[in-house]
Amino acid sequence: MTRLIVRRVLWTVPVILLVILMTFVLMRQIEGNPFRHSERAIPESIQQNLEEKYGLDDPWYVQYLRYVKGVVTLDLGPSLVLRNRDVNDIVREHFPPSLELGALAMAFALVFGIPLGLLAALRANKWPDYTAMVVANVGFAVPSFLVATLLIYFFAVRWGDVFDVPTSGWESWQSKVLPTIALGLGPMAYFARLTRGSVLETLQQDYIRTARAKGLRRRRVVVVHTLRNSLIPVVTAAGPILGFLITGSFVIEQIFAIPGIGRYYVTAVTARDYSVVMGLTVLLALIVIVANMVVDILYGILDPRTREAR
Amino acid sequence: MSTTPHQRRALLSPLRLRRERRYPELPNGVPGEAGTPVRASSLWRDAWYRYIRNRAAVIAGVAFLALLAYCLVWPLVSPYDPYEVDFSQASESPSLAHPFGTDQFGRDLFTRTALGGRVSIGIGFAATLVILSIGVAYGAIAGFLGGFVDNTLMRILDALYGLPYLPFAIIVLAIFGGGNFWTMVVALSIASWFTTARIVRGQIITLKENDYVRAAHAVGARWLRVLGRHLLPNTLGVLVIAVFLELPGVILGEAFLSFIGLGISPPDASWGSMAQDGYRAYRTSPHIIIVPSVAIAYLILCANFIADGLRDALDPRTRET
Amino acid sequence: MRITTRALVAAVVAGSFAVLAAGCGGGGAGGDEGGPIDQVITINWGTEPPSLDPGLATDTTSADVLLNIMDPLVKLGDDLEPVPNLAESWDISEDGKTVTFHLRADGRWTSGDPVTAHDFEWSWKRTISPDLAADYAYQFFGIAGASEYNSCKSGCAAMRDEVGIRALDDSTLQVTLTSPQPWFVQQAAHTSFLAVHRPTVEQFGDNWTEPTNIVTNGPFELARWDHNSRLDLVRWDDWRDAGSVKLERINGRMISEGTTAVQAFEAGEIDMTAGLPPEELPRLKDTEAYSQYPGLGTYYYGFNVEQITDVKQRRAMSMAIDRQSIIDNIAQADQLPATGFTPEGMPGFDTLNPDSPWLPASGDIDQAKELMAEVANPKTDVTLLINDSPGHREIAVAVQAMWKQLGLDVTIRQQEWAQFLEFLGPPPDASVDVYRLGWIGDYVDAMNFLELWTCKSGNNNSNYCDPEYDALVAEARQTADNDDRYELYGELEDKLLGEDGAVPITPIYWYTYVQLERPTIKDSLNVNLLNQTDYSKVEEVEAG
Amino acid sequence: MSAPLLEVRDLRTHFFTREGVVRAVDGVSLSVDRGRTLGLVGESGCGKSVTALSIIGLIPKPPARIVGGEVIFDGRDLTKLSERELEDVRGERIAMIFQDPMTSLNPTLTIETQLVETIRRHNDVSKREARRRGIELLDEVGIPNPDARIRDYPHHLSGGMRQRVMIAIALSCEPDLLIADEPTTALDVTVQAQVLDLLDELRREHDMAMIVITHDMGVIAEVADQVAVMYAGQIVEQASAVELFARPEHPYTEALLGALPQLEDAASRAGRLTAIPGRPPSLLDPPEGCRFAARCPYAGEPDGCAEHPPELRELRPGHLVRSEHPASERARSREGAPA
Repeated sequence: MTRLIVRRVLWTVPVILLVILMTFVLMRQIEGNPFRHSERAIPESIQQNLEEKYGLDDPWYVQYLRYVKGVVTLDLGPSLVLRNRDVNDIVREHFPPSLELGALAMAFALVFGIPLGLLAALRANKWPDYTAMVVANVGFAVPSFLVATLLIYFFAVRWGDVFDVPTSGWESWQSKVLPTIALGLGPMAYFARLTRGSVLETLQQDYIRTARAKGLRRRRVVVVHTLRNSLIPVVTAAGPILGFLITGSFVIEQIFAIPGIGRYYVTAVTARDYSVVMGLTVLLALIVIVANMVVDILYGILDPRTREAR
Repeated sequence: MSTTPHQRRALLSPLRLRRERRYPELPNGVPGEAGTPVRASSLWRDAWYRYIRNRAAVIAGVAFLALLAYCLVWPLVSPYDPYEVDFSQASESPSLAHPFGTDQFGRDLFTRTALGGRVSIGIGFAATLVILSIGVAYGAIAGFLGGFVDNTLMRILDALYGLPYLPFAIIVLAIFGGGNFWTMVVALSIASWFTTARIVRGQIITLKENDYVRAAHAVGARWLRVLGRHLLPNTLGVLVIAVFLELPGVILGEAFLSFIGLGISPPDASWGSMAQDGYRAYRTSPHIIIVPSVAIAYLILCANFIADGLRDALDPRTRET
Repeated sequence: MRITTRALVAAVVAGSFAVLAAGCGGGGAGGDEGGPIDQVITINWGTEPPSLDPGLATDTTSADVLLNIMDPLVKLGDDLEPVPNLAESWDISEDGKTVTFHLRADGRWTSGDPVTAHDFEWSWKRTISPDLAADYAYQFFGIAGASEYNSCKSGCAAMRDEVGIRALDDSTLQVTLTSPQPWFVQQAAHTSFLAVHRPTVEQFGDNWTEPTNIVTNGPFELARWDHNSRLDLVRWDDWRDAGSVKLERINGRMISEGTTAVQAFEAGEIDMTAGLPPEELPRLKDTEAYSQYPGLGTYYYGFNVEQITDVKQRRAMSMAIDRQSIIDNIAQADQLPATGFTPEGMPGFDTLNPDSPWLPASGDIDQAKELMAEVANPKTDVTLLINDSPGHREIAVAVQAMWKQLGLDVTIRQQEWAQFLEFLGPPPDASVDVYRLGWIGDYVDAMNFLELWTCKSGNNNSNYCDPEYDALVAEARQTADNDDRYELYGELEDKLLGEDGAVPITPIYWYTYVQLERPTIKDSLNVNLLNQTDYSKVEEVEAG
Repeated sequence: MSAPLLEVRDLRTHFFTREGVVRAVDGVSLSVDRGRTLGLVGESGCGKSVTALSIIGLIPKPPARIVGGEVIFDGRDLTKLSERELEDVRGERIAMIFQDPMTSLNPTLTIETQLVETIRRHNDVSKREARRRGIELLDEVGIPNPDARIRDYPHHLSGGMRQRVMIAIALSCEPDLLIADEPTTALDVTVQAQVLDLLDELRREHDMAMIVITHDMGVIAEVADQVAVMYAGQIVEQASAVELFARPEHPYTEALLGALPQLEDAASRAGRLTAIPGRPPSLLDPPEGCRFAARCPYAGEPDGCAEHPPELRELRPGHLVRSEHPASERARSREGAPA
């Protein structure tokens, strides 16, 4: 297990370099000027001053090495667009809300999705199953921007006095309710379906029959024998979803005016803020790698067979 | 080998909804199990029979074909010009003349939804096919060459597995300066093939160990022939399922990108860009956002149930029992 | 803390029907519980201000904040004329090339230091310096020696001393210009011309604008700045004229999505917001909260004259556009259909406006078709370049349909902003036939608009180049007398859009600014033509 | 004669599927005396496992349902018990072990957990005590080094060892009846005999009754006192093992025995039962008459087998058969009318 983790950590290094290179190459293909934000032209001399200041006049390999060095030394450099800010500042300020939103949405998805799926599986092909699966399928299929829009309209605007949730922002706990639901509904539906399928499959396993033949109480059969084994595919799917929730929530962040990293990423790409895009992409890759590692560890805990196999 | 088999299974089973239970030593005559009189039919015919027994999958399949027919045929016969601007009819609610209402320009949404569907579904399938092609190539190379190459390629995938594709899609769209059909396809597939590559590679490895492949190899068949004759055809089932599993993600991705304004250029529209149009007007004309959103949901539901049906019909593990 | 309940109580106490009629809460967040009017309002800045460093700020959001936390030399009056502020008076030399500001003695920094002419000299030269690499250094290029210093490679220190900005003593600031620039005093109202606190900047470097570090000298202080989320201002009670400032606190949110902002307003979370989506305007127009201000800006389509070479085709295309329909059905904010390039409200407008025959408000499709028929080799496949922000797409679709009637097959090419700017040039990419742009005044003189179309202008994206036009612009620059200059501007407008004009552009409409304002503050709010709000004059009052 | 420990009367378990009703168990009656072993034999799909699962109420519901009959165990009809009452019977009074030890143990839990939970479910003992008993049991079923092995996960053990663990779990509460469903089928040939010996030995030591379900006549010969032969959801012949092997009556039993290789020859095992030509009928829509008629070499027009299902009748005391053509009658008729 420890060896596995060490190996994964070591593999992180070339992969991060690869991600930096990938992003660097991609970003260099983009036309556009990070210093020109409006239709107003920038005089040649000023453009030169700016390029010199940020080293954009250096050869590409010098710039690449500078980025790599920046990542290694955890100093991602200054933003080209927000003139008084470092990428580190931006990450520090915008990452926590995204992380929190992603974590809340994930928690919402798991806390509601797994029981819903379990309920559906244990009452397979009866009305609780059908109800749960209608909820899950609709939740999965309806785009989150519509969900967000409807939630805001009904709960914050139309019945705002009753529900006491604000339309936007990320400060009070009330303000976090609607974004969490809007973002978490899709994954919740996904987990519900995943859990249902997985539980149904586990229930057919011979060892479940054994457990029942031993006279174990139904609760124990479900909780200890069925659920635990059924969670393995759920955990496997949870890693990438967490990555997606933390980084891919730009639509939700936009609609709810949440100062998060996803919303900022789009702005940075649009504004050609190379250093910010680079920094955020690396951060994103790191999150995914860490999430995958956590999944592997959880996986090892849930399934002892994989523990020694590696 | 780390986590592959289970993760592979997780990827294939999330949407598993209706699957016949495997009965303990099944009595003769229980459908689809040992003891059923052997039909001398091919894998695909067998799969077809399994598929049409799945009511939800059949309904979804029919619904999907109906959607395709609507998108392809309706714009040809529609009485309305989908591009003609007529402000006197702007933002009308659904009525008999305009079942889905009209948009801000007075264009018939029933016709434009069909056009948008062509674009969305087209982008969806094209991107899915690109994803599968890259994934198959990568996975096949890794699974087939094995050893050091496999190890390196897979460690990279292990790390990138689950990397959200949308940020890269945004960069790609910025490179192209905006969206049109093909730039959307590239954007949506550039960082989405990791999962497929893993599935294919796992499938190839499993099949490589199979007796008949070994046998074919033992009697001196060349690898290329083994690959073409045995491995890929057997992976095909998994890939067909993967098409419908990938499709919802791609369709939603297209919708999100369009929603933040990186969609395809007007006057063409996709469902995502139509939803973006509708979002800002939702208070006065809610139908403009609801129509394309529901269309997206409809397509995703169809794809899900079709994927479920296909998997139950084609999943080799079901077949083995 | 939620405000709805208390605000409703407050509204009832004040006997106000309006708040209830608006169907939402009201009043501001925060403040004391006592009176019905707490002088605390919550506004929407729209976006994160990219920089609160006057030397580096280039955008309207930063300007909105800066103009309320800093003390400019002059402010702009109702007719955009310069009004004394920190400078109690100024002299302009006979030749118009030297401007001398006389500063008040009671200007103070929040650190306690007095605000002096030396602060301005240092600040302006800092902005001009190549080290800072400020985008808006060019705002100073009308000052003698400024552009030389900005592009210096060596001997910069000496060149710095050559720049025509000099503090003669603590209260006298002398500026030497390269030419007479009658608009210079107005220009000094721009954020680039604010002073910064030298010791603070030197101590904290790039981070001097953070709330814990910043030293300001205006009516409000920066109380809180959570990036991309909140920026709050509080009244600075030691400001030289603090007694006249009514508002105690301005809580500022940053909601960039218009739909979200409208929802927040209707839910009573904010008291004021701009950036309303045009689609919402028909519904909002009837509410009491809706207000609308004329703006000093022009929304226009530009032709690439090297692609659409025949002036008749350009005139035909210009005439085919039904501006009023675009305003009524798409833009929806009662913008004015443009009759020239320089917008209404600009000093001298009556003299300079060409009342262009090529810009009929509701279009003239018949005459446009006639003109089109005369075109020898019309370019019928037209590429229209727009950027992908909301609003432009809709107008482009409408124009596309209008031009279709001329037999033109228009392809709309939508690009995201930075890429779009690359394609615009100048010179514009050869694939671009028509593009959309807008121009909003930096300072209050038609020169700011008309100099765009000189041959070497960095904003001339039309490939239009007429030496006579350039000569007229040069002449206007040297003309200190307003009336004479306005005549020259009229000639320039004619060259563009007059009877014999080259029509390198076809203006669509002149901007208006629309926003939602809580009726309790509406009457005292004022947004000037440059879209600036002076919160030191805003007061929360009972709704009428 | 005392009442049998278990008596199954006319048990009918049907599967209600979309295609129709599958009569997996269609009127099975059998009984097991205390301390004795009943062998239940038949080819795959004949319903013998479903019979066993019906007894302890583990059939998959839906689609299966017991539609008729009684399962009298120690004086109580198990089909009438609630799920909770059944849970008390299972494991404690009736234990069951399954065919595939590789899949019958939960792969994610240690042997200890799976043993201890069973012991503590039915006995009020401390964890420590349960663990001690668990180790004893492992020792008893012949697992070497039991205090170390108990901490292992199933995948650490070989198939034979796992089946021993299954047996240990089954024995943990000293059941009165042990149902062993194909207990040796999935094991290596060399291990099969050991496991069978172990089962038989333990049965004697613990004075249990046992139902051994198998398709392997060799297994029956080794352990069974009584034998019931099942075909297509019904019992076709029942007798003591000695009697059955000496004088099989039903043509199907004859065929089974005829196909029995002389020696324990694993290689031919797979082909053993299919040596009878034809296939068993679908239970979805079983033939009205004798279910074996289609494969019966003696069935002919005049006997009416195709129309009238034969009843289970007692040819000799303790020897029941369901056929119009039992061997002894055939012999008599051959004597009467030589060919």
